[in-house]
Amino acid sequence: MSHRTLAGAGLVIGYERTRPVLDGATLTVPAGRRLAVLGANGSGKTTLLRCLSGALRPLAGTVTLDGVPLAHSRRGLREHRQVVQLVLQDPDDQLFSASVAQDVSFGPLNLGLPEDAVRSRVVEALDLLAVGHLAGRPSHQLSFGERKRVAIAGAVAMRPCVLLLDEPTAGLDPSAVADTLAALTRLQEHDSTVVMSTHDVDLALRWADDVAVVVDRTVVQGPPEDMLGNDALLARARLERPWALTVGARLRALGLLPEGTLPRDAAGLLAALPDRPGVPT
Amino acid sequence: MSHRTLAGAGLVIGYERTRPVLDGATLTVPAGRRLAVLGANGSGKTTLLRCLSGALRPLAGTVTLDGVPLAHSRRGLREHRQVVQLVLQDPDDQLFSASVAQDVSFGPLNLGLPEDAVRSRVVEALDLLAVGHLAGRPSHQLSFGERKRVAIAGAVAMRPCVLLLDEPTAGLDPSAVADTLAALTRLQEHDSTVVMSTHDVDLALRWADDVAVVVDRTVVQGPPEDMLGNDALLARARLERPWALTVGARLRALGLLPEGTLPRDAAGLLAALPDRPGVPT
Amino acid sequence: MHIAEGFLPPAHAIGWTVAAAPFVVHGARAVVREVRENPESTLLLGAAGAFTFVLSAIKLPSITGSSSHPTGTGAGAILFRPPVMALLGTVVLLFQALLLAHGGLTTLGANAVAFAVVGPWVGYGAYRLTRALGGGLLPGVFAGTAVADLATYVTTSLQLALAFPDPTGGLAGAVVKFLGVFGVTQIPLAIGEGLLGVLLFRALTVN
Amino acid sequence: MSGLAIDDAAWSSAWRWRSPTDKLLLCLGLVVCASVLPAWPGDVLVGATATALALGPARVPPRIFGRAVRLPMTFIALGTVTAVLSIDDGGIGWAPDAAERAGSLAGSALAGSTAVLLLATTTPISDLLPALRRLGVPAAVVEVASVVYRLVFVLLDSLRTIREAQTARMGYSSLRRTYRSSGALAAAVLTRSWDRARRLQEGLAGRGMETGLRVLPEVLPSSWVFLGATALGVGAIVSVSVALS
Repeated sequence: MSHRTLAGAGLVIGYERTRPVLDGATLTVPAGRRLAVLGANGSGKTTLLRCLSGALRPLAGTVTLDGVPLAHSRRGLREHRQVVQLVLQDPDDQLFSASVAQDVSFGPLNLGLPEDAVRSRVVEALDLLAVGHLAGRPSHQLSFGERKRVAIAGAVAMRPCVLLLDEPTAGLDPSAVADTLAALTRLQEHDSTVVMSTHDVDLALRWADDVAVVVDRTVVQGPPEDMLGNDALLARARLERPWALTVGARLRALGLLPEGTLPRDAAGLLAALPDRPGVPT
Repeated sequence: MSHRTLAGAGLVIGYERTRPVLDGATLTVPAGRRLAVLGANGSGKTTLLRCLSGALRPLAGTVTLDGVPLAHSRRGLREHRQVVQLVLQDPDDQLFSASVAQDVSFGPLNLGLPEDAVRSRVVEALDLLAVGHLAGRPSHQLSFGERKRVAIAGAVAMRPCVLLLDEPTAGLDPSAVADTLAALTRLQEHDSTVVMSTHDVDLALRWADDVAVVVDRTVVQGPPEDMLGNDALLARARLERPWALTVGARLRALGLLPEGTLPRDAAGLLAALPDRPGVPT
Repeated sequence: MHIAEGFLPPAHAIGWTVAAAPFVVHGARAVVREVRENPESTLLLGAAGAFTFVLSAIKLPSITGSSSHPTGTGAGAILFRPPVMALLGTVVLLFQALLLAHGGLTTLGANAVAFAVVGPWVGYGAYRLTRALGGGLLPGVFAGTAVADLATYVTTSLQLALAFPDPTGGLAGAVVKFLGVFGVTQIPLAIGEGLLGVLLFRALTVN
Repeated sequence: MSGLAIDDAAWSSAWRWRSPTDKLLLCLGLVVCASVLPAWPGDVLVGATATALALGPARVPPRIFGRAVRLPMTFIALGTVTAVLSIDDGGIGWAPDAAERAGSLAGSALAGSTAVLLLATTTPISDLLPALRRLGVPAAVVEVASVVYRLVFVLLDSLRTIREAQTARMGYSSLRRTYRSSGALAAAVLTRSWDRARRLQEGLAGRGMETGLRVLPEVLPSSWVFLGATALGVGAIVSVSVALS
């Protein structure tokens, strides 16, 4: 695995009979950086990720990998899938084998790897997601959060250079969110570029290096502070401004926060605030 | 409809062959007030709500309505369901008819109401949830958020005095969350007492009059600020402290917030902070 | 393949409807009785019908290069028993006619005989026979699903032959023709459906 | 959730609010004409009428209607050709009146299919099921059918998603893998369907399900104008056909 640059240019993606879901969407997934794809439900986030993964063929525009356009031929798609993997939101629609280990082995087996290699891939993927202890369990006995992580492991076992995750934290409680984010960090250190879609603006601000907002059938991309501090953009996208930017801006106006980037979460804010009253930094 | 007091005392609830999910849980849903049931995934929130709704019979303990214990007989359950309704997390677990209007008519018909009354209940329930325009649409064309609100309408059409909602905002984007909360407020004004389970501590702080935390197989109930400011309790429950309380406490220590209740969300915090530097209130 | 709307002469359409009726009514009685005893079986039976419908949306390639959809009649008969399949199969055929433009309303009776009566019963018979002869579950499932698929299409061929006897070869000639086009070509696809049945049941028994 | 094209058309058709009984009578009238009347001009008139009504007043999108009409075409073509081939000692040849028989066979099948499609693209199944109840089909059967209709879409959604996930992980990259994946897919969908039924049962128990799944259909009153026009139209098709043939 190595970080590679996935991009889409001028993507027009539509389902039949309706006007396109996306109409001229352009975005770049910078190699090795964390990209959050933000958008309201129904904005086309999932459609965009499915197109980038090769599952949907755009009506116009191209998907490129390190600048090379994706060919929607049998062979082109096979090569693309070895590099880019998508994990959909509902884990139940991805776990289709009896046991966890069997499910995770599905991809590597289809790659034609020898048994030993498949076994080590399964162990590696489950360990990266910190769910190695679940290997022998039937998937229907797992909790929702566990199933979500096993579904991610199924894609990780393909050793993708780019991993696209649709709403990986939706429905998870705070500790499961923390576990998932920690797993994503390990994946990144393992040379997978990680993209996640979400409608949680606070999470995006905290986690992402870059933010792509899906709005009005297109995509606007930029640094988290610019995108998530742009009230006009957020209103069009039916999203909210993260509380940290709202509160941070006021505290800076009160002279309590230093110039530069605003803190991205509660811990950052506490660290940046003065300890004692009356001593603005 | 009128507000009525639902309560559970010493509830032991278990599935066979495992140790109880809840062991001695006691809580009161005060008539007319908003109760948030908080807990991590798998803590037993859903089990608790199912028991309060009559769907699960506790191994020990009693569920009472205005002090009268629930009888788990056919007749007792039928009477209970006319007063207490539960909306499950996954709307597809409740929508059995492809037609939205037909689905919502199911409950009122089971109450034995005449056709005209059923029709007016359907219209009323869909309007309360602001989904009247979906009456003629098939459920399989609706978005997740729309299906969630139609599922709530199906319970609301029973005109319950107490409405229990399992994770009504899970998986919804900010604007859909706002719509759902607005609908819950309308229900409350219509004399339904509303209980929601969630693991979103920020939401619970913002919305609830009372908080019940499901932790270590039991329930701890109290005012939101006390429950959500109790770090030891939150850690045991695998929850986080809401950012508003964390940040608010520091700002009060800095002399920027007045004594009394801390603000519960970003808007409240901005309103409570001074406008200009150097003028602590 | 289902016989399309309007393809059969009126007398045949009516005849096959009359022939299917006792089986479908028998199935309906069984369903009514089941639902009266266990109201929740409405949902289980509905799920079974929906599964049968969706199963036919799976595309199976054949070694000959063509591809087809499983009939689901054998798997349904083994899972839900032939009498219930007579009713569920007919409901599914009605839905296929209205949702997918496969089959038709006047040909519903003829298609029900092939897909909801003969296929399930013959397939179920092959399944029970294989089990009785000492075959295990999976050989039984293979025999049941493959034979059900084949029996369904043999029935369709016979129905068409009866409707359109050959001007020179008579009924026998027509049987040969229609079996050649709708039956023999089905053999690899029947084997395919048998394999799918085995994989389906194997996955279920592991679970 | 993505649906099925014909069903989508039915829900958004301009005839959605017409009485399902009216539409059923119209469709059956046309279907009977198609199977009884000669190909020329009976079947042509039936096909033209059904198509004109669907694309005109019912406002069914032409693309959907056109594609739906093409669906039974493979069977009609294959069946017709087989029917008019003749086998004798000399081998395979065309039957004496092949062209005429082929025309009549394909004509009535196409006309009939178009007439059924007029019903299918204007009437959601959940409107038709109450009509079945009025025709004497037992309530339990109609309720099972209504659950089938709802769950078909839930399961189709699962089927599509699971298949996409399998495809992404190279599940269909060879014949053997295709079979293996299809078997796992079928098993997964079957497990989902049982699970769905169990969970729905729980969800509905809370709404007072005791004996059945009774629902209140929308009021879609019959129109005398529509029924009159149906009788006139079908009568006209019959008279013209009898006069011309």
